[in-house]
Amino acid sequence: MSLTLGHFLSLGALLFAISVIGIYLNRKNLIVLLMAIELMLLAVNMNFVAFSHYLGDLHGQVFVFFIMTVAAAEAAIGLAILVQLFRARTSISADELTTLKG
Amino acid sequence: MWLSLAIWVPIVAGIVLLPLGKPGQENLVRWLALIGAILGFLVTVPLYTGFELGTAQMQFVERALWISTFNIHYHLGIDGLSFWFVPLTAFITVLVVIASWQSITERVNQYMGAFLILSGLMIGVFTALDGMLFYVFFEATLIPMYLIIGIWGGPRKIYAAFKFFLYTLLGSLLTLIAVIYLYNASGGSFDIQTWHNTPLSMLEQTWIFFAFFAAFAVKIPMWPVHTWLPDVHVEAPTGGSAVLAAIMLKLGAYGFLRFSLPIAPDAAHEYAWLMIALSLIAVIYVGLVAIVQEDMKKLVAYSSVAHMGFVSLGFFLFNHIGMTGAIVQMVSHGFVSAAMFLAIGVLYDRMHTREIAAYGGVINTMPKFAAFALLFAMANAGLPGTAGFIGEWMVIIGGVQYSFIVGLLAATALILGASYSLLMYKKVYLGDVANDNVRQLQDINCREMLVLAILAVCVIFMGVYPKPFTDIMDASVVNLLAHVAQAKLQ
Amino acid sequence: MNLEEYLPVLLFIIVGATIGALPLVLGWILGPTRPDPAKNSPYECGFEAFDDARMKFDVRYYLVAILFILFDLEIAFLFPWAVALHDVGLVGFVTVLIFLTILVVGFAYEWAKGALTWE
Amino acid sequence: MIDSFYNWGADTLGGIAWPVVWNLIKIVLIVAPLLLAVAYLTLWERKFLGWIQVRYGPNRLGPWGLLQPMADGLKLLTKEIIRPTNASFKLYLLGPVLAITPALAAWAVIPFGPDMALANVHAGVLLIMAITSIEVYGVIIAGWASNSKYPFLGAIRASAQMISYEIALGFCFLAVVMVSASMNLSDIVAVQQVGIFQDMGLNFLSWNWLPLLPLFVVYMISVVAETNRHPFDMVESEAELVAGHMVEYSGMGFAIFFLAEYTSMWLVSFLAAILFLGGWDAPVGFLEFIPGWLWLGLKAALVVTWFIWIRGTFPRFRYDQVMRLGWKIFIPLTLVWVVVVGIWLFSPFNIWPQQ
Amino acid sequence: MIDRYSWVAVYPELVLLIMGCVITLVDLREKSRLRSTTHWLTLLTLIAVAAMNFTYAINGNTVYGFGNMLVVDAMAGWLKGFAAVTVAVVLIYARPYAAPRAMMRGGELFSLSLFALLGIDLMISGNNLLLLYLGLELLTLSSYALVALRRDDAQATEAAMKYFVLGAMASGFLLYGMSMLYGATGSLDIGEIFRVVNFGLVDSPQVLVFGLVFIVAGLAFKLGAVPFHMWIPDVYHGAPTAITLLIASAPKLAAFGIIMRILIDGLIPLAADWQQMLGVLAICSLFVGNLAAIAQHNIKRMLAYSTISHVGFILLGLMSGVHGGEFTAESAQAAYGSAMFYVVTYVLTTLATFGILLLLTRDGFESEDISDLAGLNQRSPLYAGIMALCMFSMAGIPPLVGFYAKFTVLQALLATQAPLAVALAVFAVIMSLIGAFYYLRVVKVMYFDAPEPHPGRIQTSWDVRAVLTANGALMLVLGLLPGGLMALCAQAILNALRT
Repeated sequence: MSLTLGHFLSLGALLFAISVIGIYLNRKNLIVLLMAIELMLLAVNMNFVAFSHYLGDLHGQVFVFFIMTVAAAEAAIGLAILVQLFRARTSISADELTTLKG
Repeated sequence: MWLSLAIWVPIVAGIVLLPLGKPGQENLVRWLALIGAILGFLVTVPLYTGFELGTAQMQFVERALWISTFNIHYHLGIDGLSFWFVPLTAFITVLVVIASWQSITERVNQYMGAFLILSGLMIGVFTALDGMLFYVFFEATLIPMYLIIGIWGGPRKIYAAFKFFLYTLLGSLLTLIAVIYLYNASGGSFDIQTWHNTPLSMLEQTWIFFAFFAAFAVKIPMWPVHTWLPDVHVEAPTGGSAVLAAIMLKLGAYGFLRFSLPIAPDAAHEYAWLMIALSLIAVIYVGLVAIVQEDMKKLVAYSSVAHMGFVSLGFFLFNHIGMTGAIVQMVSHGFVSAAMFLAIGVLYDRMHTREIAAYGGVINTMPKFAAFALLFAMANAGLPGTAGFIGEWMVIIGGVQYSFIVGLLAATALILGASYSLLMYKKVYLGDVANDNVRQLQDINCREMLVLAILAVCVIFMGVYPKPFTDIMDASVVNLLAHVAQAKLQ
Repeated sequence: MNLEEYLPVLLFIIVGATIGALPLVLGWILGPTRPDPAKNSPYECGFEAFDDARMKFDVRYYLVAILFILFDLEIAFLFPWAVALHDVGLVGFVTVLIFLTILVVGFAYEWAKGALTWE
Repeated sequence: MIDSFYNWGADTLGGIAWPVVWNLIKIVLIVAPLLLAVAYLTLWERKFLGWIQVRYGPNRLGPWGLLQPMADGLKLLTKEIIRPTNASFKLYLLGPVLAITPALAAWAVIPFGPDMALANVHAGVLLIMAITSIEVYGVIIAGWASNSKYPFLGAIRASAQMISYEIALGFCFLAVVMVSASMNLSDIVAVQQVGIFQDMGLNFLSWNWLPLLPLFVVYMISVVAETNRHPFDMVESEAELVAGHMVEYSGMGFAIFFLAEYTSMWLVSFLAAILFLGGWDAPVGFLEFIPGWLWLGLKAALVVTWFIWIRGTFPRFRYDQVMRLGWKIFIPLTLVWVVVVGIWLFSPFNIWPQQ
Repeated sequence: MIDRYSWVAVYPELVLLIMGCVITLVDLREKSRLRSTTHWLTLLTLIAVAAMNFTYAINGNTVYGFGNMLVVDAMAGWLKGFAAVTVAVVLIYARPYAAPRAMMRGGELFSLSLFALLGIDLMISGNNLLLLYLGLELLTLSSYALVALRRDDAQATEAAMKYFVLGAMASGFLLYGMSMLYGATGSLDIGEIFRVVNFGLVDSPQVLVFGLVFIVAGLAFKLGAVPFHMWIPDVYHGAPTAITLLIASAPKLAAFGIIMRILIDGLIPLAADWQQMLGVLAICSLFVGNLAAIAQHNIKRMLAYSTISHVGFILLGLMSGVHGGEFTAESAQAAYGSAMFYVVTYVLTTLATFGILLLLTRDGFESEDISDLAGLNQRSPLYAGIMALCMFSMAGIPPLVGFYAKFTVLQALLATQAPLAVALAVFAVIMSLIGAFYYLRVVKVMYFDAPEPHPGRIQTSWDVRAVLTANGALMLVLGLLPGGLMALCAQAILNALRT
């Protein structure tokens, strides 16, 4: 059995789907939300690496490095906002983000 | 050059007034406004003296590139169709400034400024020969009018202001699409005269005709879409009502002349029956409605709708006398309706009510005023010898030429007009003094006398000697009818 | 895709986990099981534990965590560059110097803001 | 002989199963000595500390106390595994497993000689960094799952400290990779065996520790902090936090944390030997007849002894001092030295081989 | 590899980067409450950057730098220049608001704004998916932090959280699309992607279209088009007003830029596909934006929905470039030029609108309810006048600049002569009629309603007053003479496409 591009793309799609579903279904914990977002980026990374390998073109892997860095920065800011939110609300439940209503 | 001056002198004067909002500057503002308005009127005089009779060509043409990307020009000019509205607008503005001298005490600078700017914009509508320029002026008039109604209006001013704005905006947005469509169809030109000669299929003409109809019929206003007018008139301040009735309604009618008929002549012929029917409904049905009104302004408003019905009727008869009559009616209605509203304003300033029932026997306490009021009521009813008669009479003749039934139905308007105008006059002015409020009324002062007298002179002059008016429009009307008679289908 | 090289690593992880888990199981079997409430309560220097121990803690730990994520990623970023240093040449080196300068600006900013100070 | 065994296995078990079995065999060959070394490291530590403090250390069980580790293991094995009432039990059990798994798994890429690595991957250094980072999870999960104040505080402290020093460590690795132009550990050793001093037979002078001396020093100190060893053992500072994240653990749970700690010590010692001390290279040319793996072991043992030595010598740091050292001294220092190394590489004085 | 021209191409960005770092560090020494040094230094930087960009734009040369990683053409020059000016104006308006609200305890407001602008520049100039992505992230990450700048404000923090989650998700979508695009075309370079797609060298068009869907979704998220608009109202509402202004203005230019680069420069051969998507987005945006805005009491929320409706118009412009498979310079110029004109004028109007709102805030009082504007005409006719100009402009009433924006877009739409174009145009104008209602309501409140009994005095410093007045006047001046800006936009687009 050899691994084909399709396998990697399927895995990427699966991870992506999981993360999107995670973002939409999770109402309890914002940390999980952050994790879902990271997972989403990882799914993209999976795609890029797979494409890069099968295309024989390194740019995709370079892109992955940048995505990882950006993901780190994103996580840093996300956590910072989360901490700030927790101090204001003493809760990190997504359900309780309700003060902004039309 | 004169046309530009006619547009920009009042606008600049209005803008100059805007910063003068400090308490204590009211009188300065009033005098400056008067000077501005008179200047604005004076610059229209050379138009009359320099106007060349007997040609349908555009005169006093100015043309400069304005927006190069879309080939839009600052293109002005007048012909016989549009000529009279330029001095009329400037003239009514002067009267409004004088009439509002004392009745407006708050934010005088904004009030006067709005009127002056409005005046310039309306002159722009009448003189624009570029579709986009026309549209810009046409739409821009909404802003000052909206503010005039909303700030200085009556108790339900907000409702009225919104209704006015949104009703007219809806129509004109559809027009915008038609204008853009014409731009593309004519191969990239916004020139109205080019559009006149752009061949269009029947389907296109129909759509364009109704798109323009949406804007202009609302503005005139024609029968089913007229409902905004009474509300707005009732709530608007006196000056606003006067300008609205005297000039703004003509914007719509003028639009028919300049756009609908020459650009979509085949559709205009095709749907003439509809237009005539709607006009007749306006004349008869709305006339009947006017009779039962208890509010003087509302009554005059409905009568305006009925009179404007004559105008639209005259257009779609497609004969010379009907068309001329319609344009004469536009001008005369400008004088008469302004006079009616200003007269009501005189009473309102004293009694702060417009209920007919609150008055009675005013002639006893305000004899001079009652005399003027009688003249205007007669003009409104269309009695011979007044301005109101000429236009209606010509349209009825045209109607008879078109079809006897149409003429007959149109003629009923004379009866209806007499009923509501004179009934109102009877209830308000004649008889015994109705109550103490009326007893304490003071007769008109010099300023009011001046305004009413000027209008009275105009009304009588036009009624007795309409030839100068018809002479100027004659060549253009002939030309327009000839143009409309030619099919431009591809 | 040539992943055979990594098979031993995977196996080693499994073995490592087993070596971690097996003694636990063995200890479970071999050791006595005599639970008693005092023994099983959280250790608190002899005091009764009176509330949940998952309390708020100093925000600086978060700060360290966040800074760590950033710096660690920058290092990961530099590894491929370090390997290819000869290939990318002076241009690559100067580019990374610029990159590091920006990093240092951030670092200096943190420092001056007192984010690195534990009193 | 090995080849014939390999062929026999490949024939009998087939293409998929045999590499697994073969590698398992190799893993056992690594892990078994390793665990033995860990066991005797505890004994060596106690002995050596004893000598430093002029006492004997364990000396009852067997000659020189050689059976002591066995006895300790046996005892811990038969102790009760406490199940704290408030703990999240599954995570509580996961903690020690997560602590030891990476400490062991990282050995997969350690080369014991030329071509003597289980997995000779290209990105060896990166892999080591990645795997060892996971150790933090063991600590923090243990502390959190215990649901008790001391473990919690200890775990947070430990993780903050570990990640802080990881950055400095990363820069040290980075510099080594820069000069070696490879992340493969065997290559890194190979590059150290080239140079003027090597030609002169003074191998130990051509190793990385000399040109990268500041980084070597930072590495040696950072790994102490990284493994939470004294004098950086704020985590379990007995006076304040009793035993840190391990407070609630008993019996084998506790033992595994210990195992993990000592395995890590060996790991970082081997790494020190490979990255900075020339790996299996003999220090001087004429000693090259001694097998390389022996040299490697010897160097690692020296480093480990150094761990114990400083434990016996230095007083414990305060926590703020620990963090200050990591963030305000080591990180800037390593950052600067990385730049210096880069400039050096591009200068005419470059001493490393050009590919 | 890096030639002289490459460096010339990024001079403005280099200045931004260096000054961003310098200002970050300089601010550490700044102790005054109003951060004067930092403020003026930032403004100086922005003016310099704007001037440089405008110079490039006027020169009109197209330069590709760093191995085609980025491109500087006239469009990029103008957009970047406008963005720099926008940020400068935002900072001028923001300072009196930010100072008493503890938003200037550190200099982050300034340095983050600069970095956000850097991101915007990259989004506009990027010619490579990687660079575009980095620009996007630089902008959004700075924006998240800016929204959360008021640490003590629970509402702002909540807004930041929502912004973050949805924004990160949008990035994820965009990235996923980019990965597909990369997989299908084998390149990250926009020009190369164009070549591959144009010459039909793609092995699996399904992957390409699949990726396109995600890219459009991601871009729609960033632009705030329905159904990806959820973050806009909450963020506009919750963020401190000064920051709302920042994220409502300059990033729109960037969003336009990135759409130009990816969809038009790169994927124009697929226009038939993405134009349909944009069309649906536009219809939804117009519908939802206008209807939802009516129900709002909070003016920031109302403006948020109004933004959504304006985005609908921008999308209408963007979807009109190719019709019947024909792509000519004229059609492109009309369509994308109109969209650019719309964006630029919208930003101009937004600046003045929020400028007024910022002006009306006082210590401890946020002017957020529409009723807070009551009787503004009596309190200050000038500011009421400017606000009225803004509202009429957004409603699309001539002779204000907003009208020409709508006009150009409708023109481009009708010029396509697509079967549904007229219907779409009618729909759009009816929706903007509904839109006129809520703008008029603001005017009504300002002009027709009486002010509250004791309104606070409106205090302004000279710089705010001057810029605000100029801003309002510009709306009118551009309304009277829009030709220059229109020609500029058309020319910029032409220049961008010629290459």
